[in-house]
Amino acid sequence: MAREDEDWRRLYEQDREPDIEDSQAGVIFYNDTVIEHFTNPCNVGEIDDADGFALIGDPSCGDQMKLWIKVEAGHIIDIKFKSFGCPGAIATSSMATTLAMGMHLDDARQLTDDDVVRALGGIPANKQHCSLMGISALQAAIRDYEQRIVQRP
Amino acid sequence: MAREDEDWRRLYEQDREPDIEDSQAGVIFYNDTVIEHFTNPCNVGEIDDADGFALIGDPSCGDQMKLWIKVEAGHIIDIKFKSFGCPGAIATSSMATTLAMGMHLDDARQLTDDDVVRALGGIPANKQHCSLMGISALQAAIRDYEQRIVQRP
Amino acid sequence: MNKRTTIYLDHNATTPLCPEAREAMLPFIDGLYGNPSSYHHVGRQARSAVEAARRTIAEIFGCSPAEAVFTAGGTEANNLALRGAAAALKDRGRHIITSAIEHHSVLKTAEALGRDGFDITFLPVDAQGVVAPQAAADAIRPDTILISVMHANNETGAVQPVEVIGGAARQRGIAFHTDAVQAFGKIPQGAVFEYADMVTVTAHKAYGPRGAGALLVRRGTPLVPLMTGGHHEQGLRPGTENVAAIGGFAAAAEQAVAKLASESARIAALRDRFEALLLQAISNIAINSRGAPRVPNTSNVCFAGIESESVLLHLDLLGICASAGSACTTGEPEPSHVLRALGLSSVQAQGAVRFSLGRATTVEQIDTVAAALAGIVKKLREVSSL
Amino acid sequence: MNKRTTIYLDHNATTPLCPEAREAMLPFIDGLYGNPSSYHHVGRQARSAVEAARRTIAEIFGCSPAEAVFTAGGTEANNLALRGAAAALKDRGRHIITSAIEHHSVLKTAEALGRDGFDITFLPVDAQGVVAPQAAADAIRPDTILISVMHANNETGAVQPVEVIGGAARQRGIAFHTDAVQAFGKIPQGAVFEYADMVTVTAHKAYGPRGAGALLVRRGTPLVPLMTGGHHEQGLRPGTENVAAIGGFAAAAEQAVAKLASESARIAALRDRFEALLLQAISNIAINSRGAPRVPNTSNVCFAGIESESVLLHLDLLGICASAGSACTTGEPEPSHVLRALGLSSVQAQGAVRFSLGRATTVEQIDTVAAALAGIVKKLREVSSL
Ligand SMILES: Cc1ncc(COP(=O)(O)O)c(C=O)c1O
Ligand SMILES: Cc1ncc(COP(=O)(O)O)c(C=O)c1O
Repeated sequence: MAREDEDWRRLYEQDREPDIEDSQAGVIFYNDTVIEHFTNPCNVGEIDDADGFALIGDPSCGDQMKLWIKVEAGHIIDIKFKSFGCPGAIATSSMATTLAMGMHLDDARQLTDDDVVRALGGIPANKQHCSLMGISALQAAIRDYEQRIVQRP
Repeated sequence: MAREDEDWRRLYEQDREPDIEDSQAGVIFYNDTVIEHFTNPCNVGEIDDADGFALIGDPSCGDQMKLWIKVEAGHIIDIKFKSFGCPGAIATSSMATTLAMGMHLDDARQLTDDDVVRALGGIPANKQHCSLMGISALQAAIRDYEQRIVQRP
Repeated sequence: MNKRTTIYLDHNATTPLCPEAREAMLPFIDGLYGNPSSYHHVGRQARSAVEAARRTIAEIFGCSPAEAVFTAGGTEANNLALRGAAAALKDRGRHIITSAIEHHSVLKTAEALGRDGFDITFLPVDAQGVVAPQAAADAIRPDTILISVMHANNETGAVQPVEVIGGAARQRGIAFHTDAVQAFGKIPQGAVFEYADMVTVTAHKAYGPRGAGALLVRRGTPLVPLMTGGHHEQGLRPGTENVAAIGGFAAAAEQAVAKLASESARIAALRDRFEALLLQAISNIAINSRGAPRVPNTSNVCFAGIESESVLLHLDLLGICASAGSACTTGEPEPSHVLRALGLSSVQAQGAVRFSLGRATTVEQIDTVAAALAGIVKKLREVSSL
Repeated sequence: MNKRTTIYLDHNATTPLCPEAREAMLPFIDGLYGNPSSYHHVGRQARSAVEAARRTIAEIFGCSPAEAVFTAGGTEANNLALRGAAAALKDRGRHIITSAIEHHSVLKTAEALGRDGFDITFLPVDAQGVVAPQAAADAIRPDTILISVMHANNETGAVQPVEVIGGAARQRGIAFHTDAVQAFGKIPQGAVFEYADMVTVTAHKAYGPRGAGALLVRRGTPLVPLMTGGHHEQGLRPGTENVAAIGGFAAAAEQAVAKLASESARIAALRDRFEALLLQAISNIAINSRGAPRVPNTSNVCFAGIESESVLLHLDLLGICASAGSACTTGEPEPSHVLRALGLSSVQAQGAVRFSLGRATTVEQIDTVAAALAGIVKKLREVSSL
């Protein structure tokens, strides 16, 4: 959203009607919600003074994700991520953070990859594993936050 | 030629131009001379009081030929054949008998399958063996004639 | 009638493309050139077309789309079925059963497997060209891994008892393949996996294009691919898909099924008329497999005392297309293995001509051909030394 | 520019049909439906077309028509070459040499032969993706029966020293096969049998149709057919010929050769402009095989820190067609075996995108794509955790 001024972005604004008939109009694999979260992911960035952090995935196997949370009064008041990976990985990361934003930790702990997939309106079968990443990172960041509290002097 | 009155023959008289373009116009395998000798073979028939006769070929292997000659003063004054076989066999039989008709036996003995093929303007490679038949039958019939003379009391 | 018009009675060799198949193909010739494996929209259009065609074929045969493997044609599908099942099952046994009247793409493949250490039983046929189901059942051994019997014979049109043979195979846990190339679109086939594990079809014998065929493979049938490469066609057939041909195949197949009932009745009537005319006008002829259940379009006629190429050339000069034995054997004088299996002598088999009717065949054509044949046979018999 | 127009930079996956090929095909779709094996005039027309196409292909490659075997495509031709030669020569030896960067239709076939008792050497490549001829020569053993090295790589465009490797093979009496699918029409090939015994080409990578390819087989090269059936294609490839596709193949091949010099200069200039623009606008990129001789149309770019599918989707949303690694691997996350062979890490290889230019590519398209990429890469790097 912040980059709508950029030159190359203008290309997206063109009428998307394809010049040759494409019954599937646009992309077969991903639905419009996924595409939107991929092209304009929410909560991208880092939190310098994060209360919880997680790094998951292995880039040599295809994807990696970093996730930061800021917690106040048991609520996730800020959440940011960075992701190396396929469109599925980016979109699910975006959606996972969107769902978690503002949640009480007790509720956030209940979030599953199914919630992410459902919120996205489904993702292709061969991309299901991506949906795990956002949630795994979220849970790991929450655990990290909890551990830091325990360790606090 | 004798059967030009027949119904089915009339079909041949139609303009032969094919309704779909055929660069090879007509038949690829056989040239017009071969086709002519096949559709209107010369010297078909039998000679009741023949001076020489030959039966060659094996119908179970694809062709068989019978050939009769009538000889006077060392000349072949009549020759007739019957043939079971492919168009190549029929056409070469027709041409072999045409060439031999009226010939002195000394000359007829010199006729080869090459002469038949040349007279026909060539025949397809996989039909070369057919061209042998007419000549083999002719030579066999001449031998039969000679043998009968020797055996004559 | 001032111009020679073609009378095409060789539909078992190949068929013209039906308009529906043409329409389905043209977009993929004109603009939709994508590779179905590509990621982008041009590729996806191609993939959509291939998957739509797969669903059509699957629906026609009552199987699931994943069970339809597109190939380049019938020969490849037959090779995949036989070689693939043999390779997959060789540790379970080495005995394969097929029939003596198979198309060369099955027969020669079975012979090749025979040279590679498999033991092949070629089931005989009766005088009508039909395999006895009991013979098939009796041939089964503990080490039998595969039975392949065609649905309809390409030369005689005789329909084989594939349901019964397939049933016996299934009961014994033996894979059953049927080459349905000549049956498809001519006789109803129903849910083929009820009796077969693998079924071969090809587009160009059913008014579809050259370049597409399919092996229908029932889920769980052990099969090693013939070729290796990309992951196309469920891993069973690599290579960039021939999208246009596959689309044309599906369109033609839909038409073939839709027209089957009306066309087979119409064509059977023409075929019967043709045979009645011949029997009436020409002495000493025999119609092969006339006593067998036959596909409606095929008439295989033996003209005693004459050789088939001479008949074919006379016919061809009149614009009439027919064939001797199967189309594949042109150039070879060897008489049809199918007719020999029926018990015909070599000389008899050499006098056999196959007429295979199709959608464009008319009563007038039938009458013209019958009249022409009467004259041709008379003429050739006058020349004949037999 | 109110409508998304497709920019197709995926010509190594497949190409649109050129008008000449279309024209050559249409008669065989519309009316000339004959089976080339048939006896009659309808069949002969088809046979004439196939034989004319065979002469065209033979002339282009400087071989005799009998040495051109039509197949359904490149995958089949590669399988025929490798499996066929291995089967024919297995009693002479069991060692086969190929390279680590072959197309899957060679690589997986070599692996399959490896499982079937052959011993396979996969030659490495240098950092530019080129096989060292000396490595090939050194790998030769007394029991080496076949060497297969591609002419140009499909992912990087790197041209391999096939003349030198082929020369070494011939000197030692070893059969040499080259997969020239990506070289044909892009670089001059001359008389291929001067260095190779078998050469694979496919129509659809050179503006011809899907459904036709060829294996050129030098007279005397021992080869067992992959499939059995009729006596088509000199006994090396049975099945009713795909006449339309074969005719289209020949027409496209003629054009490809006629246009080669002018088009390769034009396309190389566009490719160079493209790469210069990218290098200027985007930091941390690497152009693979840039230091190797390359076919003129291929540019394989690694964008550090981002994953290729994300680039492809962004491009696709803009109507731009490119690919990641080879088209065949879509759906599999495994990084390209070719780029790994160049020494790239798995992470680097995952950031590689292939742009393959073609006849319709324009300067404007190149500039649009370069600008789009600058934006896409910037955006994805902002998201990237690396
Ligand atoms: C019974 C049968 N099986 C298989 C084939 C081979 O099919 P294709 O020509 O598509 O390879 C044919 C036709 O030639 C056939 O008649
Ligand atoms: C180098 C190379 N060889 C072989 C092939 C396979 O060709 P086809 O798609 O015609 O089977 C391809 C393309 O996919 C290729 O790029």
